[in-house]
Amino acid sequence: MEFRFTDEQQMIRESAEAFLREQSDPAAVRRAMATEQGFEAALWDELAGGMGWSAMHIPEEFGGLGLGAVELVALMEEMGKRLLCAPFFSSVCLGTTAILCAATNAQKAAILPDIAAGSVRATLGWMGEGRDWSPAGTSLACTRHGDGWRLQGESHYVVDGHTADLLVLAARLPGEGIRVFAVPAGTAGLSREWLPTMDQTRKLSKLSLDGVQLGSDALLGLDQDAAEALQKTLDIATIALAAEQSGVAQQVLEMAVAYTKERHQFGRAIASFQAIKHKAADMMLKAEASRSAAYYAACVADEALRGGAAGAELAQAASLAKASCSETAFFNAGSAIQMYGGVGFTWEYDVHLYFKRARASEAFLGAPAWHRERIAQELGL
Amino acid sequence: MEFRFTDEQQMIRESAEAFLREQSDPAAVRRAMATEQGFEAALWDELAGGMGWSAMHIPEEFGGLGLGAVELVALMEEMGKRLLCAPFFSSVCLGTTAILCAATNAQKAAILPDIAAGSVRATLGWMGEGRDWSPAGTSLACTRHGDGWRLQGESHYVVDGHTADLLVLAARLPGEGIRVFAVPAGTAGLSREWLPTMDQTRKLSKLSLDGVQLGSDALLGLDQDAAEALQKTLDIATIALAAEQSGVAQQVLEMAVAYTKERHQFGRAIASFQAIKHKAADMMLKAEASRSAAYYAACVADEALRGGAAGAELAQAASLAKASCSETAFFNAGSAIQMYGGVGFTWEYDVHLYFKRARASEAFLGAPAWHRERIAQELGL
Amino acid sequence: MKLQFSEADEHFRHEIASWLADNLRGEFEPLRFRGGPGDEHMFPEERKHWERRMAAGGWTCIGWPEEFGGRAASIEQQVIFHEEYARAGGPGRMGHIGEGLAGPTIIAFGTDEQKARLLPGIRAGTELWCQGYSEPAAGSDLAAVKTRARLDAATGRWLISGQKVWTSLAHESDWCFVIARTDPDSVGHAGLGFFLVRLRQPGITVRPIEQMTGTSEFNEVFFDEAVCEPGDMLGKPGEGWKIGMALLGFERGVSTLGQQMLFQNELDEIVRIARENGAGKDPDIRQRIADAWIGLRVMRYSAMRMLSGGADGSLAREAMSYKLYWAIWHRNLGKLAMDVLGPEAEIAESAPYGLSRLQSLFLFTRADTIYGGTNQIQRNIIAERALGMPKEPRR
Amino acid sequence: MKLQFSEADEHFRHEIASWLADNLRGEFEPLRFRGGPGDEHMFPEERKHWERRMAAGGWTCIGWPEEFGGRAASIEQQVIFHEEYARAGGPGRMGHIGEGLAGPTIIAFGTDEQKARLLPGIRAGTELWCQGYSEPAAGSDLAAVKTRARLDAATGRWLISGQKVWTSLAHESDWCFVIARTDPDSVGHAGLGFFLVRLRQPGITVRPIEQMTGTSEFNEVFFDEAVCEPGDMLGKPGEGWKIGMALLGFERGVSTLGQQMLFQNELDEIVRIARENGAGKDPDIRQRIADAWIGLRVMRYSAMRMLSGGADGSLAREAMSYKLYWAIWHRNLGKLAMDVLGPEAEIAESAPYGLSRLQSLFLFTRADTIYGGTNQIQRNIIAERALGMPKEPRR
Repeated sequence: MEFRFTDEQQMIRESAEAFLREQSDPAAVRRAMATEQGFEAALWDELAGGMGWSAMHIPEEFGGLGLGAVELVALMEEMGKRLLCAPFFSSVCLGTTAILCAATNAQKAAILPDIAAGSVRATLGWMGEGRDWSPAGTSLACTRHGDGWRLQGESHYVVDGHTADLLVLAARLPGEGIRVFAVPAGTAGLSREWLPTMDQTRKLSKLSLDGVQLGSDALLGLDQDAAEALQKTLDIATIALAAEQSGVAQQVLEMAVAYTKERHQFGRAIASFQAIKHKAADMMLKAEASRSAAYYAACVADEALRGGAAGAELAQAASLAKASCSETAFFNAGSAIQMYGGVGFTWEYDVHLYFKRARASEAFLGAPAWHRERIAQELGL
Repeated sequence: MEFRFTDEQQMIRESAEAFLREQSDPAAVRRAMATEQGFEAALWDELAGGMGWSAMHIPEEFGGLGLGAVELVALMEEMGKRLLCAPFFSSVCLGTTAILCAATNAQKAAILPDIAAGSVRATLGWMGEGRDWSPAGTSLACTRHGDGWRLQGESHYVVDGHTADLLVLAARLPGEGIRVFAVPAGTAGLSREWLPTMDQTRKLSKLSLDGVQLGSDALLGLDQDAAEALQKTLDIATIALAAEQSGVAQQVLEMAVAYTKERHQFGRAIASFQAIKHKAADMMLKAEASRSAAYYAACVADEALRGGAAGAELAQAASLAKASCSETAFFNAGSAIQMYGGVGFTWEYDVHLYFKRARASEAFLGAPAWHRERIAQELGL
Repeated sequence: MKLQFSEADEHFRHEIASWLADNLRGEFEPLRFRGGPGDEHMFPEERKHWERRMAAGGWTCIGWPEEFGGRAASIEQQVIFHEEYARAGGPGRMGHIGEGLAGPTIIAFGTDEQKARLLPGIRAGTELWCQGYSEPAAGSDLAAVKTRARLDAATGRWLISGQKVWTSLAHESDWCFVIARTDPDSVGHAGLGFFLVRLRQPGITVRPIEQMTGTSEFNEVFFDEAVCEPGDMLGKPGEGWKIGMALLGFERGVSTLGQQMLFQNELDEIVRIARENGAGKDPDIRQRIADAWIGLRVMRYSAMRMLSGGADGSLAREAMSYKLYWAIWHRNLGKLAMDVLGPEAEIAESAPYGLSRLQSLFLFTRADTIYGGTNQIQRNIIAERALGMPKEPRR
Repeated sequence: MKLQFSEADEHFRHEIASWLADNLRGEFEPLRFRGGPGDEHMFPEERKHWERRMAAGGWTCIGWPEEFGGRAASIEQQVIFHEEYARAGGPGRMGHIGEGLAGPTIIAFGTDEQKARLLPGIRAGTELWCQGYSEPAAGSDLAAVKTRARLDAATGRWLISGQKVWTSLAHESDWCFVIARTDPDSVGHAGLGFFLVRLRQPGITVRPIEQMTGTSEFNEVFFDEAVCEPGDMLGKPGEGWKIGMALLGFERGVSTLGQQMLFQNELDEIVRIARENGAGKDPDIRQRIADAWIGLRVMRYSAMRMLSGGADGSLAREAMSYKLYWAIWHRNLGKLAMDVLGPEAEIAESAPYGLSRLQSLFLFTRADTIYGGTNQIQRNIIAERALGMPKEPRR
């Protein structure tokens, strides 16, 4: 058991830190978040094609770097720190992972090289308007139609769905479980609507599918229930999102501590007051715990991707990481606003951007209480 | 609407404060709690017979003072402050209230004068080994037997059941709901066992009834379902207990504040550190809120006892008060230990007595989460 | 101690309820349930009209003494007024700073001339007020006021220079009360004056602050030799702190009841959504809704206990915890609203950044624990003034 | 980063598991799962025998270098040792202060003579140690030590006078390490020495402290010209603070893993009861059990991260929050245990005041947030040392 980054992982992490500090500074974030697209194409090209981040956990045989979830988590943590506006979470963590979990090798060979190169951006749609983030919340319906398939219905809360090139969509085949399809953006009958969101740094959309016709090759994997593959995808994406939140939690802590060291009231830097210091200490306590949770979960996700034994803990690990990191990111971002005082509440200061991202990510893929209940079930309660 | 004590109520409160400060000092509490009986007979005689506290909410026609729940709450709050060891809660709040809610006027006339005078101590038993503090948790079974009744089973967590003279017992009549009986302590077939408790300042017991034979007059009220009367009794007792907890919460706050003003570390009274001050502030915040909750609930209970309109809110008010006061008493007592530091953890200092009482009372008659769920149901959720 | 209102009070309830039913309609219909916290920037002109309609009906400043146009309404009646106003969905009051803060302060500390000149405009809903308390370098540290007031001996005018911040409705108001330093060498509580200043004058610039909601309820107000006319100072130089503290006391008085009724409307909406969208079946949500309901009831009865205390703006020991209590409660409510909405909580009403009412509530409640004294300052106040714990040593 | 253990480590796991299966039986059977926190007063003699049995098997001090009788076990092996020890229900170790604190400190700061003389007794389980840190007037303020040490020039002995408190197992121990002031005029961190003192001597009186549990795990230790023999001082006069801080670092090292395994046993018991008595169907209890499970996992991996840091007793920045984390977690677990037990939580095992294990757990966990530095002190340490926030101004 080794519970530290390898030298190579550490290098990936440090180069991400340097790149994002430069490329995803507050000005860049504010530029991108104000657009409907939500990201700057040049930045995506550089981090996907240039840095190779979109190839990270794609096996080498499919044009990827052959790395795993630990590297993904290291990147997401750094992205959280800088609130990167880019379709990394949607394309790499959701879309690519879905293909890795659901597709046949032939399909992977056909689809993944373009994704690895960053020239195709994917995403994943599955849930309806309900509150169930599990495969059971899948809302689209599919039916067999000649040789191929027909999809009908709506898919909600699809991250970057309005800009992705390839939509990986889960649909319910009545009586036979779930099927997962790869649907190109231009497919007839598919319409995509951007939905403005409270957190502007990550874009959501609604997809409407009105009698969408797909060939047999659009089905990812075999014609059998893909609920397990979808669940595995969601768990891995959940762990990646948790890691991002751990980055958010750490960053707002550092921002708030720096601010309170500068801000003077009552004749002292407010960082010298116990009320402020102890709040910062609690933030650090939670940030450290969340980082441990995310790293542990990353190891489990890695095993799950490679088919190792510890992968059996995937559901528990995902829920543990999400519950811990979500709560921490929200607590820390809210505490940071409090430590900033009045200015923390202004549009001008950046802390509200982190606060909004923290809230959005807390809800996405299931809030802490939802994940704790999932753990309670795993514990046989 | 007048939301302050009347002059008379204020007088009752102040005389209770003075009496208890004298008679229920830490030495008296420690003497009484070390015994199986749990109280000193002389003290009971004085506060019941002498001060008339056991007559408080008994109507004048039955030998009482004809006052109500507001006065009861004022007394209980003061008793909480001094951790009074006496069967007031069991006899007055539980036993007497049950008789007031369930018995016929003739029965009241027969039973209550002795209770009012303090010469008979009552209590109430209803629940079994489960976790349900409502009438649905009633464990004893009763059957009709000739002209009278036969009781069978066990009654758990009966406050002062091993020392009370008169046991008011709820029992389940299969298919016909609940019946409530007045069972004298010496009745054949009834055995009573004291159970040592973590909180030594209030005594619990288990009653075992093996074919207990009762005459028809032992049934309180008419031969019809008494679940509503029992529920009303429990709600009123819950409000009284909540008020007591509000007294506990206030007292530990004052004790801890006084201690931290004396205790010096790092060259200062520790009361000058924000960490300590802000904890005390949070304790006061909760103590004040709980007092408001208890007083509001007292007004509702008063109405309920007198049959007024606001009595319809009784269940909500009881749950509100219990959830608020229980949480506060436990939080404040726990915080007080923390503020005392190491000595707060010793047998010698009194704060642990409050802490244990806070925990015991938090659980008794339903913990905060149980009461919040009850409110959620009342809100139609 | 009793819960029922008297028959006379119930008659009063009928009176205000009927008046609202007759008047909060037609042109005023769109104002119902609008203009509350987080929504204060909406319909300002219409709400000014409404203020004057209220005045015409005799429903402004009802708690003021009759000699100043009030009804000398009892605490109970004021409670009833706020209950019915909120029940009817009465809009956020444009005149509440004048009615609740400036007016009572002028009544308590003003000269007869000031009372005669200034109170009628407040009572009539024609002169609106805002407050100039906080400063950029003195957020929660009120005694660190840097705004200066210099007496121009020739004209008898005070000339005010400096900057105030977090001033709501400044761009809609006619008057601002300002705490400024009359003695340039003074520090802390000493040497402050309390000034009544006309906003529409060359020496004053109002600049909206864009908040995290994308809207601008708050403002920065810049004073550059702004004129306070002779006779518009309240009290004497050096009494600014005393008057300001009393005013903060009024702030935590009866107006809290009106605020509670807004809270009740918010909670009701959240409960309604929880019933409709299934969130109400979630055990965690159930617990939190019940907890919010408990908290609001507690606030109501705490306010009632508080109001049975001093009427001079001084705070009872028990009242000191009220601001902290509601601020935390409201912040939790904002989060609860989001969690009840579930995934839908994230979706805004319109592009580019049009938030829903509950989204605004959620974001705005983050300010509740900051303005009017942060939670940290509130805890200091409670510990030091209510519990007598020692002040921190100053460096 | 990976979760699996190597094959060699799994072999090691088999070795210790087999040894425990073969030895923790017969006369030692009643010790299983006993003697942990809150239960430390139970079976002291039997646990001393067990300590010697452990030593005979080569299972004491496994993390020590081989030259001092250890196995130089890797971090992974120490993790495995603690896992298997707890899984088997190994009793609370009587020798843990010697093995985990005194020994490593002597190894780091002792002379060759001291190492040769003192380490074997610890390794053999024949000499037990306790710690003399806290004082009545210096609970969390370690630098406020008042115990004095005076050098008797004639004999070369140090004579120690003063009082220590919260010393666990003092009545069972042979040695105590004591921080005392060598320079009577010094204040704070300066002028302290670190002394190794035999407990069984006329100058020392041990008085048990009765705790809220009614039991007495902790003691007051009074020193009245107690003798520290020449050669039994560790380091030099003035180095006491440095050595003491390093020792506290060791305290938060590998031994935390053993503690976690005890926590795991406690949590498992609580989950078992929740499954059996229906509490596990309560949504609130379900949430809290899941939360406890999460917290314990997090602790495990935080400890692993922490242990990959310095081995010299110095703490990585990230490790500073560990004490605060487990203390809060454990306190919450104690409360959870009571709430899972439901009404039965209140009933003691026997009169007059024989508490159940979970009742003791509940009460004892209130001390977790106090001893070894209160939560408040821990937060100061985190803020100042890990986050670089300024110290409070001193008066």
